[in-house]
Parts: sequence; C-alpha cells; structure tokens
Amino acid sequence: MSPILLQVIVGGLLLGAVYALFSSGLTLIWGMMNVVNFAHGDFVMLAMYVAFWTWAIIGGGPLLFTPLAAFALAVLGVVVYFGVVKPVMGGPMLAQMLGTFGLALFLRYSAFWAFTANFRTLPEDMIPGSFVVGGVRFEAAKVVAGIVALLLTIGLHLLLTKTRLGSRMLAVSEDRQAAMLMGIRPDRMQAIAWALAAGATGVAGALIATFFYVSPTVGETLAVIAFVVVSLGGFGSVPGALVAGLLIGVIESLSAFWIGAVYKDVLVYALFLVVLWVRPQGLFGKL
Amino acid sequence: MLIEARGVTMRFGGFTAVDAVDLDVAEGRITGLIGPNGAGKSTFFNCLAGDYRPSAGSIRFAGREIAGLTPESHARLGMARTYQVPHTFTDMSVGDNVMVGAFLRHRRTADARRAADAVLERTGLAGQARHRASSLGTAGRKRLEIARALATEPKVLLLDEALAGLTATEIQAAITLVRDIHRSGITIVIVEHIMEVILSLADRVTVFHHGRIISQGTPGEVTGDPKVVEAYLGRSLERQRQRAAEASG
Amino acid sequence: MARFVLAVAIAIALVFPLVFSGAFYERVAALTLLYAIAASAWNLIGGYAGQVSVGHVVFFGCGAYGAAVAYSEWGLPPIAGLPLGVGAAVLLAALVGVPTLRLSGHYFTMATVALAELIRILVGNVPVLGAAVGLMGPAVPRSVWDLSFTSSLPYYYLFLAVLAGLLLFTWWMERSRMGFYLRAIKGSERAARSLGIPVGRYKLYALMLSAGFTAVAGALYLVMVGFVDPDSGVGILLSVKMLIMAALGGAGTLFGPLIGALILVPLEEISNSLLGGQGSGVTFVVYGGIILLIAVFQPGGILAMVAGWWRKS
Amino acid sequence: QGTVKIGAIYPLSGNAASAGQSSKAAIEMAVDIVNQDLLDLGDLAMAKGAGLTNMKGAKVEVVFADNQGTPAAGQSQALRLITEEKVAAIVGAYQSGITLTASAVAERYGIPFLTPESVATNLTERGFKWFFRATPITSDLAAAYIDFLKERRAAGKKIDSIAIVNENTEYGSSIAESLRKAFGANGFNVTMEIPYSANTSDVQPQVLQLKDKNPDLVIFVTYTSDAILYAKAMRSLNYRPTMMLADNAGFNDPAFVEQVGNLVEGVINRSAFAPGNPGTIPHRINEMFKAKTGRDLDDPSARAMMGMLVMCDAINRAGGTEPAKIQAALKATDLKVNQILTGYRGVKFDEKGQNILAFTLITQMHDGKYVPVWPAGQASAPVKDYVGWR
Amino acid sequence: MSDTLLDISHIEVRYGDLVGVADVSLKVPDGGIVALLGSNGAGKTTTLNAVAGLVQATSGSIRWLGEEIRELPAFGVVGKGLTLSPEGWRLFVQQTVEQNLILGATPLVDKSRQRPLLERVYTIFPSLAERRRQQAGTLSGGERQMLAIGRALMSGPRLLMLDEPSLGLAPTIVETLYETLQALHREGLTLLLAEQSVELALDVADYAYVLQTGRTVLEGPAADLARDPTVQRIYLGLE
Ligand SMILES: Nc1ncnc2c1ncn2[C@@H]1O[C@H](COP(=O)(O)OP(=O)(O)OP(=O)(O)O)[C@@H](O)[C@H]1O
Ligand SMILES: Nc1ncnc2c1ncn2[C@@H]1O[C@H](COP(=O)(O)OP(=O)(O)OP(=O)(O)O)[C@@H](O)[C@H]1O
Ligand SMILES: [Mg+2]
Ligand SMILES: [Mg+2]
Repeated sequence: MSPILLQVIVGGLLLGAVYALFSSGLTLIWGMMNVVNFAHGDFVMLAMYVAFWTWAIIGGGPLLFTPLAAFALAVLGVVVYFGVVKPVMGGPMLAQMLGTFGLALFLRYSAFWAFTANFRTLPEDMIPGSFVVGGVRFEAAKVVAGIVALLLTIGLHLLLTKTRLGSRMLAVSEDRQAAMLMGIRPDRMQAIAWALAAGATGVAGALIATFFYVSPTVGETLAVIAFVVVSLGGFGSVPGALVAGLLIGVIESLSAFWIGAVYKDVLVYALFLVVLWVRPQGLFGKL
Repeated sequence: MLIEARGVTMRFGGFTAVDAVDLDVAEGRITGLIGPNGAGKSTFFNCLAGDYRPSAGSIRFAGREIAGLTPESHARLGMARTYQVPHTFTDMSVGDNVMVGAFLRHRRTADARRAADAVLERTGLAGQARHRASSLGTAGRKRLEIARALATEPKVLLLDEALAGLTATEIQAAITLVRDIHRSGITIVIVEHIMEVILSLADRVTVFHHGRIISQGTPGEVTGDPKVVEAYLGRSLERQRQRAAEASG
Repeated sequence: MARFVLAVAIAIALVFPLVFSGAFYERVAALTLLYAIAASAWNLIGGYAGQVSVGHVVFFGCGAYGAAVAYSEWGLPPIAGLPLGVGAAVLLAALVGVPTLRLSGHYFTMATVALAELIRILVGNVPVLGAAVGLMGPAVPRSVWDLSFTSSLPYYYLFLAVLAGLLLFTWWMERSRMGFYLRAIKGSERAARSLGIPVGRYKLYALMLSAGFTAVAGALYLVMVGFVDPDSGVGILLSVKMLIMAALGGAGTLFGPLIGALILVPLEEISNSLLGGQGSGVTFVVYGGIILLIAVFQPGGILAMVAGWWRKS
Repeated sequence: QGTVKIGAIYPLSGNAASAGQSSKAAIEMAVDIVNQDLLDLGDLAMAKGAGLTNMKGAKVEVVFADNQGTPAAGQSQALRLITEEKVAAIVGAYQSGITLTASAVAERYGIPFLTPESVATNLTERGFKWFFRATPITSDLAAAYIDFLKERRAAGKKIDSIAIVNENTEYGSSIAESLRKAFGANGFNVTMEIPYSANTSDVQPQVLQLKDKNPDLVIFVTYTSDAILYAKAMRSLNYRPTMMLADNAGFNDPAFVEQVGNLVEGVINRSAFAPGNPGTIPHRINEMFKAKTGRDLDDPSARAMMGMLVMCDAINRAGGTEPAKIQAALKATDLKVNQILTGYRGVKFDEKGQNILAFTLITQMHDGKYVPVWPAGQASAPVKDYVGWR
Repeated sequence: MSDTLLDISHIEVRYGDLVGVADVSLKVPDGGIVALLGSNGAGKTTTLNAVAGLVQATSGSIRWLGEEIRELPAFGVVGKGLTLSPEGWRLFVQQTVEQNLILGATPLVDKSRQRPLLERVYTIFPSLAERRRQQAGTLSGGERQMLAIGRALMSGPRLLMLDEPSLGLAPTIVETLYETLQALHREGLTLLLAEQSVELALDVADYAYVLQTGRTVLEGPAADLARDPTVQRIYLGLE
C-alpha cells in the first residue's frame, strides 16, 4: 500500500474517531432516552466557544478548557432537561423535535448575537505537532481526540450496560412511572443522563476546537453526520456509534480520494440506506 | 378440518418454544389450548396468525398453505386474533378501534360504522364507544380486542387469554358472548388459564407442555389425564370442575 | 358551533387581503398559505400515519424543479411543469417508499434525512437542473400563463384554492377507510396487520399522496419566487419547517398545519423585517425562542390548547 | 434638507452571515462618506460635501434587510423595502441566486437595483432595465488571472499542470467553470479538478490528492470555513504547493488572514481592494474601517462600499428620487479610476447594466498581509515564491 | 389485630373529566391480608395506583402509619415500605429478567439483602431463574406476571399491593403463588390484593372490601363475605 493511501486511511480513521466523539452524547440522549436532540450540534458549538474563550481570556490549554467545557455543558444539559425536555416529554415525539429545534435556533443565534458570525480558531500549538510513523503522519490533536473518543465510548458503554445507574437510566426512559414504582427518581436519572451526555459533548467540542474552526453555525456542519453515525450504529448502541463513526470516516476519506470529494457524502448516505435496507435496526441495534 | 398444523416448530435462538406440533381444528368447533406458563401457546398462536413465520412445519387453512403469509393476508382469509398483551390503538376512541376492524369487509364509512356499532352492541362496549381507548383497563382492552377482531368478520377467531382479569359474573357474560359468537358460525380457538372457561366452552382441548402436545381430547379426558394434572392443573382441579358443573348445570 | 367558526374563518380568508392591504403583507399572507399547503401535505404521512419524514423537501424540489424545467428546457409557462413535478414526486415516493417505509420510528426519519441530503448533492451536479447555480423562471412575463404578477393577491387566491382543495381531501380522507387505517398504523403496526391492513401498502399510498401534494406546493413556489437552487429547493431546512409547522399546530389534525403556518410564517417574515436589519441574529433568537416556548407549554400543538379552551367554554 | 432612503439586502444571518455583516459595516461607512464632508479622501466619489450636494445636502439613510440566505426571503425583503420603506433604490444581495429574485421585484416595481458583488453571468442577461452591476464577473477575473500567469510564465515559472479545488455551490462551481474555459483557451492545462461540498468536515483527502500529483499551480475556490481547514490540513500533512492561488472568498476573510494567514505565506489572491501604503486613499479608508469594526476591509466589503457609492453618486446626479431619473443617472455613470476605492478601472455601465470597466488586482500574502503585486502600476511589492508556514 | 398500617379515607381520583374513584375508604391492619373486590372498572386499580403515588387522589387522605402520603410521588411511597405490582406489569421490556429484579431492589437501604431476596424470588418462580438473562419483552404472559410480582418482592416491602396477581397464571402456579403469599404473610408481610377471582381472594384474605363504580359499598371479614349468599349474588356474581 502506498504511503499516501495509508495516510488517507489513517486520516479517515482519525476523522471517524472525531465523528464518534462528536456523536457520543447524541447516542446517549437519542438512543437511550429516546429524545431526538436537534440541538446536539449546537451543544458542540457552545463547547467549542467555551474552549475558545477560555483560551482567549484566561489562556491555558486543553487541560484547562476541556474540563471547563465538560462542566459548562453538563450544567447546560441539566438546564435543558428541566427547562425544555421534561415539559415536552409528556407530549408526542414531534413535540420533542419542536422543542429541540427551537432550542437549536435559540442557542445558535444567541451565540451569533454574543460572539458575531466571525470565524475563530485556536492557535495551532494547542496540542502541538504531528509525528511520522512508517511514512504516515499523525496529527497529535486528532490522535488525542481519537483516544479520548475511544475511552469515552467505552466508558459510556460500560456505564450503561454494566452499572446499576445505567440500568436505572434505561428503566426511566422505558417507563417513567414503573421506574418510580421501583423507587427511582426519574428526574434525577434524566438529569444525570443529560449531564453525562452534554458533558461528553463538552469534551468532544473542546477537543475538536483544537483542530477545527469555531463559528455559530459549525454545529450544523457536523450534526447531520452525527445523526447518521448514531443511526447507522444502531440507536442506543454506544459501540455501534464508534464502529459506525470509524466506518464512515474511512469511507469518506477513501471515496474522497478515489472517486471525488463531491461524492463522498453521496456514498456515505447511499451506504447508510443500503445498510438500513439489509439491517433495519442498524449495525448494532436491537429490533 | 379448517386448520391443519403439521410439525409446526418455532425456535428463538437456541430455545425451541414450539416443537413439532400437529394440531387440527375442526370447522365450527371450539378448541381449547391449555398448558403451563411458557409452554408455547401464544407462540403457536402467533404462528397460526402469521405474526411469526414458523421455523419449520406447515399450516393449512381451509385447505390452503398459509405458513409464512403475512398477518394481513391471514386476516383477509378470515383468521382473526386477540393479543395476550393488548395492542390497542390508544389514541383512538373505542368505537374507532372497532371501525378499523370493520373496514376489512366494508369499504364505505357508513357501512363500516353500522357494522362496528353492531359489534360494539354485541360485545357490550357500546356505552364506552366514544371514550378514548387509553381509558380502558386491561380487561376492557381485551374485550375491545375481541370486538375489533370480530368486526373483521372472521371464519376463525383466536382468543389468547381474552377472558383473563374478569370477575365471575363477567366471565359468565363473556362465556355467553363467546358461545354467541360461536353460534354465528365462527370457529374458535381459545387459550385460557381459567379452567372454568375451557371446561364450559371447549369441545376439544389440547395441552401444551415445553412446546409439545402432551395430551389431547375432550375436556373430561384431558382433565383426567395424570400428566396434565401433574404439569398444569394441580390440586385446583376439583374446585374448577365443581364450578364448571355448577355453571353449566 | 364548529360550522360557524369554519364559516367565519373562510370569510376572513377571503376578504383578509382586501382589508389589510399592503403589498408586503399580501405576500406574507400568500407565503403563509403556500407553506400551509406544504405542511398539510406533510401531515398526510407525518401526522396521520405517524411516519415522521424529514426528507419531504425532495418532493417539494420535484415540484419546483419540474416547473423550472418546463420553462428552461421547453420554454413553457412554469405552471405547465406541475404535472411533471407531481408525477416525479409520486414516482420518487414510490421508489424510496418501498425500502424506507419498512423502517421503524427514528430509522425511517434518519433514512429520509439521508435521502434528502443525497438528492440535494446530486441535484447540485445535474446540468439540466442548473446544477449548483439553479434555475430561474421567466424573468419577464411573456403571457398571463407565466403567472407572473406584481401583486401577491392572485397568488394568495390561487394558494387559497389549492389549500382548500387539499384540506377538503384531507377531511374526506380522515373519515374514510384510509384515514382510519393510517391512524391505526400510527397506533400499532402489529395490531393493524392483524386486522387485515396491508400496512406497507397504505403507508406507501400515504407517502405518495403526501409527496404529490408537496410537489404542488413546490411548483407553486417556483411560480411565485421564480428561482430554485439546491439549497432553496432541496435543502433539509424546509423539511424541518414543514414538520415544525404541523407539530406546532397539531400533527394529525386537519387544521393543525395551517395553524402552524399561520403562526410561523408571519412570525418569521415579520421578525425578520423588524429585527433582521440589525444583523445581530436576534430574529432567530426570537423565532427559536417562541417555538421553544410553544413546545414547552403546549406540547400537543396549538390546536390541543384551543380544544382545551373550547371544552371549557 | 430631506433624506433619501436606500435599501440594502445582505445575508445577515445563516452561513454567509460573516461576509454579510462585513458588507453591512462597509455600506454604513459608505453612507458616512456620503453624509459627511471628508476632505481627506481626495477625489473619491461622494466624499466631498455633506450629503447629496445636488439635493440640498439631503442625507442618505440606508435600510438594511436580512436575506437569511434564501431567495424567498430576499424577495420578500425587496418587496418590503420598496412598498413599506419606500426606498429610492436597492443594493445587494450578495448571493447571486438571491440577487436574482430580489432584483426581479425591483424590476416589476421599476426601482433601480445595483449589485456590488454578485457575479453570476445570467443576472445581466435577463433584459432588465433597472438592474446594474458594478463588480467584475467571472470572465473578467479569469482574464486577470491569465494575464498574470502569463507574466509569471514569461518570468520562468513552470505552470504546466494546474489543479482547481472548488466548493460546489454556485460561487465555487461557476468560478471553476470559467477558469477552466479561459485556461483552456489560453494554453494553460487544467490537469486536476477537485470539486467538493462546501462546509465539509474534512479536507485531508483533497490535500493528499494534490500532494500525490503535485501540480505546478493549485487554485482554491472556497469559503472561509473550508479555507481554514485547507490551511491547517496542508500544514499537518506537510504539503507546500509550488505555486498557490486562492480565489478571494475564504482566503480573503479577515478572520482567515488574521488567524491562519501565517500558514499560507505567499498565497496569491485576487482582490478589488488593497489598502496600499500609508497616505493613500485606500489605506485611509481601511484605517477608518478598522476603527469602526476592528477588522481590515476585505474585498467583498470594499465592493459593497463601492457599489453604495456608485448608487449615491447616481442619485446625487439625478437630483431627485424619481426612479426613472436615478435609472438615467446610473446609465450615465462614468466614474474614473481616481474616483473609486476598488481596483476597477472605472465605473461605466453597458446597456445590460454591466460595469465594463470592472477589474481586479492580484495580491499576495506577505508577512501575514495581502499586498497588491499586479498589475505593475498598482503593485506595492514584487511577487515571491510560495512559502506556506515557517 | 394490631394497629393500622394503611388508612385510606374518602379518596377521589379523577382522570381529566372522568372520575376513576369517587369515594373509597379502607384500612389495612399490620399483618393482615386485605382483598379489594369488584367488577371491571370498579376502581380497584385506581385505588392501588393512588396509594402507590402513580396517580394523585384529588381529595381525601391516604395515611401510612398515621403519616399523610397522598401527595407523595411514587418513589417516595415505595421508600416507605409499600410496593405495588401494577396492572399491566409495566416491565422494563428491554432489560433482562435479572436486571428487572435488581431494579426492584432499588429502595433497599441494606444492599446485602438483595442476594437473598433474589434467591427467594427464583425459588418461588423457578421459570424466572431459567430465564434470568432473557429480555423481559420476550417472556410469555405468565412469566411476565411472575416477574412483576417477583420484582415487587425485591424491595422487601412491609405492605405488598398486588393488582390481580393470578391473572394469566397457570393453575399450578396460582397455587404456588398463594401458598407463597401466605408464607410471606406468616413472616410478617402485610398484603393488599385486588383480585377478580373472588373465591381465591376470600380464601386467603382475612378482610375484604367491595368496590362498585368507584365507591366502597361493602366490607367485612372475608369469611363472612364468603358465606353471605345475598352479598355474593349481588356483588360477586356467585350463585
Ligand atoms: N424472542 C424470544 N426469545 C427467547 N425466548 C422466547 C422468545 N419469545 C418467547 N420466548 C419463550 O418461549 C416460551 C413460550 O412462550 P409463549 O408466550 O408461547 O408461552 P405461553 O404458553 O403463551 O405462556 P403463558 O401462558 O404464560 O402466556 C416462553 O418461555 C418464552 O419465554
Ligand atoms: N388512564 C385513565 N384515563 C381515564 N380513565 C381511566 C383511566 N384509568 C382508569 N380509568 C377509569 O377509571 C375507572 C376505574 O378504573 P380501574 O382501572 O381503577 O378499575 P378496576 O377495578 O381496576 O377494573 P379492572 O378490573 O378493569 O382492572 C374506570 O371507569 C376507568 O374507565
Ligand atoms: Mg401466552
Ligand atoms: Mg384493574
């Protein structure tokens, strides 16, 4: 394999890890809590701004702004749960879409209003440099993002499938009232789920900010892919999102390299439709 | 025979829920299906009604092979069923639930409405016709399921514990209803744990255990079978018998 | 009572633009009706059958591009492309419906998103459709058939007639077998099947009908606006708007989408007019905030709230 | 002393908001130039005298409208500006598709509409009588590039293979197409074309394709978001093209220049505006703009500013706000090089409304700033080789 | 009998415009087995749900050891030691049998009791033990009923409320279940049963209430009710 091709594949894998990272919070909320969060991309956008402004105002690096973004977003998650999601959960599924869509516009344009439409970037040396292994260049920032994506998804997966907390959160999303009969406080569980999901999104946003640009509409750019990643992987399956993210990353890179960049999305969407045609529950989903 | 099942088998992964079952249902009869919990009765029903495609075996309905046909074609051929775990259209009214069934044989709304009203009347749901179906309790939902199934004007009606959760009086009323349905020419297959129902309704009873048939015959024969007593009836038999005798006597 | 309210509403609809004249407001009224048509069309599959499509803009695009192509390729008046657009939409619905309608819930929704994005990208590369640049209608009207008017009133009444037709159809469908079947499918596909409903077929019918009417809205859009490009013709945001309007008013109800459009379109146009010029994004903060508030305080849609008042009074 | 209202339609929200807001600031500055008596701007149109001097010093008031990035909104807002705000004329609307629908309304109402920046060819092919365009169009730009590249070739640079990387919406694909045509007709070989979807999440494969084939000249036609990603990806994949040309837009965005300009030292660009050396009028205007917004005046904003000045000049000469008079004045526009702030050779409209003197400068990134390097008369520094990052 | 555990007096529950329960009063003594009888729609489920906190009684009072719990949410109620096995089972169908049972143990303060409780449920219902890794959504009807009851037992309650426990169970299992309930009762568990099967209920209960269209219309020691022929004919449909 030529070094360039190898580089394309490595680039695709790292990109895929970023997708997985980006999608982790969405999987939790969409797959587990059964709420479609149209504002997910905007959560990421806010996390990116937290990172940017932390750097611009206080200075410091990812070690400072990543936890800050996680914390800020976790708080936002809890606020959004109580302010928006909880009231609409009683209504039909469309009400959730309505609510989170309104929220998306609200957040996006509040950022727009507060920070203007200007593009911003963190300096190149936040997570500096790149290293060469076997003729293939690895960009440190993306490698870090990839590793964090892996850890985060594994952590979330274990949390959801292996712990009491995960089982309780799932119970609440399955049948809120029955969960209450078990002595579970549904609001607390949901708030924790939102805090976790939004916190993970915060980590994702902060790390992505180290190699991406920041603008009020940046969430839109990545959101559609995140939605595809989550459904391709199978709703509620955290490992599914990881695999789907990596798969889409590699396919995008290879198809952009071989067939043409215009068609890479066409290919991804077509692949997605074909997968659903063969496996209506996504790669790892349960029927 | 209206229904002839041969070697019907249903596997879930490594678990065989229904194991090579042969069963005949004679036209115009009431056939009872009993057996311990998890014996495979509902699974077998799902095979009959087309909800599951059996892993093996053949099912003939009025001489025609139907295993593997869709549930909707089963309904159109004249096979209607109720679910043990009710599947009500909760956002619709009780009357509209029945309308959905009635539309199978009546294209026009007015005709369907008339047919549905008749069914509602017959099943005693007329009073609640305008209530939302979500206000019904389990027993009410089950009755609604019978009404809905009846509205499709079936040849055979598969009742999966449709009488569970009724009081004694109501059971009597329900038995009368089922008899009435039967008299109107509908063949009935019924799964029920309330022996009183089986004893007073069924012409022929089949007993499932671990996915196989362990006994078959008239209610009297079956309840006298020690295998059935052991696996299913236990000591309650005497009581049940007594009650059934009272009921029919 | 209900009949009286309806009569009053119709009367208002007919005379409204004559009373509140002003070219801009007439246009807002016309646009409101146009989006009401699209949202009501979406409602057939998304509201009644409960299959939430976020890809409906492709059917809108069929209509818009159909009308545009009639002009750009054959020099016909755009409206002559309506049958082409509707035909294409219905055909496309049939083609994509078969594989996607098997999917349940969110998977269907996501499949429609993927489909819409896929088609948007493809349209951007098809020269006959103007590729990325887009297609325009006749710049200067050649005959009355170009339906190119300076005033928005003719559009208003045209759209009103179409909307009335669509609502009448929906009203009839609600009461027919189809309506019952769709609601049953929304309730429980499994139970619907057991009652003999060919679920796949009915969902497909609903999608095709919905697609056809959405395409009508698309063609009317082109007639009025005179230009379509991949973003405005097949951009996902428009799908979301159809959904939002229906949900806001009350999905699966006859007048829900219309009420949603009555709120959202004027809100969008007027907030843009009042606040847009500042360029600070406040328009959308307000717009998003209002949607958010309605969702939070009236999750069942405005119609549910009105129904509540109705019962009380 | 009255006021004259002029409408301005720009993308103040949506994906192009960054550019729209910049244009808005520039137009506001144009209005300041008109309304105030600024003697230090030399012969610049409308700078001398406060307000519209032929109309007793009437002040210009600009009414902004947000096109929200959609043709329908652009059209609604044009209608509102005309019928509700009663504007005398309109400028805008940035995106060609929106200019198309918005100007159609103005045409029906008989209100002059001038676009300072939309480049789509078909805009001036519609037989409109009220439509004017001040900016150079794609063929003008291609011509400038070709003249410039021919000089480079003559100076001994090898330009045998050319790659065009363009985003595939209207802007990118129409520029790419006219470049391809013009290059082909002038003996330049376009060996690679890499169209891609705008606002992409990743550009590495495209950069690797370039690195793989290593053409002599790489041309980027992209918006800001992608421009930033290209600059970063080229660095992280260690790819320095021999010669790199970026067509305006993203690579010209002040945010880009400021934040990642240091990664593309030596990139060649085009611009109708270059601040030039201290003391010059463009430099002075750039200073004023910076004082107002904190950013440099970029090319599209400068063109917007110029467009507004052209419109005010016409209204001033019309001496009144009757549309027909303004239309006639626009047709009679004849601004000379010294009267304009962009690198046009003047402003003079043909019968279709196109400015036949529109022209563009070639600039190059020198130490994190674009400086004009061509044509020789307006150059402030010599052309150098591509450096990239240090 | 000893003191009153649960004291419901004159509660009313509304579902929007519909009245689910109009006026119900009943007492559950500590260590007793109380049966709640009545035909379909009489309000048994609604009463139990109101106690458990799933629905709010609009008026009246519900006292637990003298403390008003009418407005307590369900998770608060279960924490006090009253557990309901609800109508319709309300299982967590996406989770396994064992996960469901462990969820039932959430209110336990002393987590070390979880294991023995689990073992006990598996002893009562051996078919659950066989299916501990199976998804609850794939269980048969009877198995679901067993799981629902087992799950309720997992909280180690002081008062166990069962809504139609015999529903869908095979006769042998019903026997075992009732034997078990009696055994648990001997260990000190108090029971409140809503049962359709009057005969069964009166067999195990020591006191019973009869509901009719949302009102308590009759009460008395189970043995008396079982004997009284008029009562049986009018309210219980026995002849
Ligand atoms: N998808 C599945 N995967 C694994 N096991 C299953 C699945 N579906 C059903 N089973 C098992 O198959 C067995 C038969 O179930 P079925 O519902 O047919 O029983 P039944 O005879 O109707 O019992 P009941 O009287 O309790 O309703 C049960 O033990 C059930 O747990
Ligand atoms: N969610 C609800 N919405 C509206 N009405 C309801 C609801 N639940 C119950 N009801 C009504 O409340 C009344 C009492 O019902 P409940 O379920 O408590 O009776 P039940 O005695 O438990 O009957 P069953 O034997 O059917 O379980 C009935 O008239 C019923 O229709
Ligand atoms: Mg069963
Ligand atoms: Mg009940």
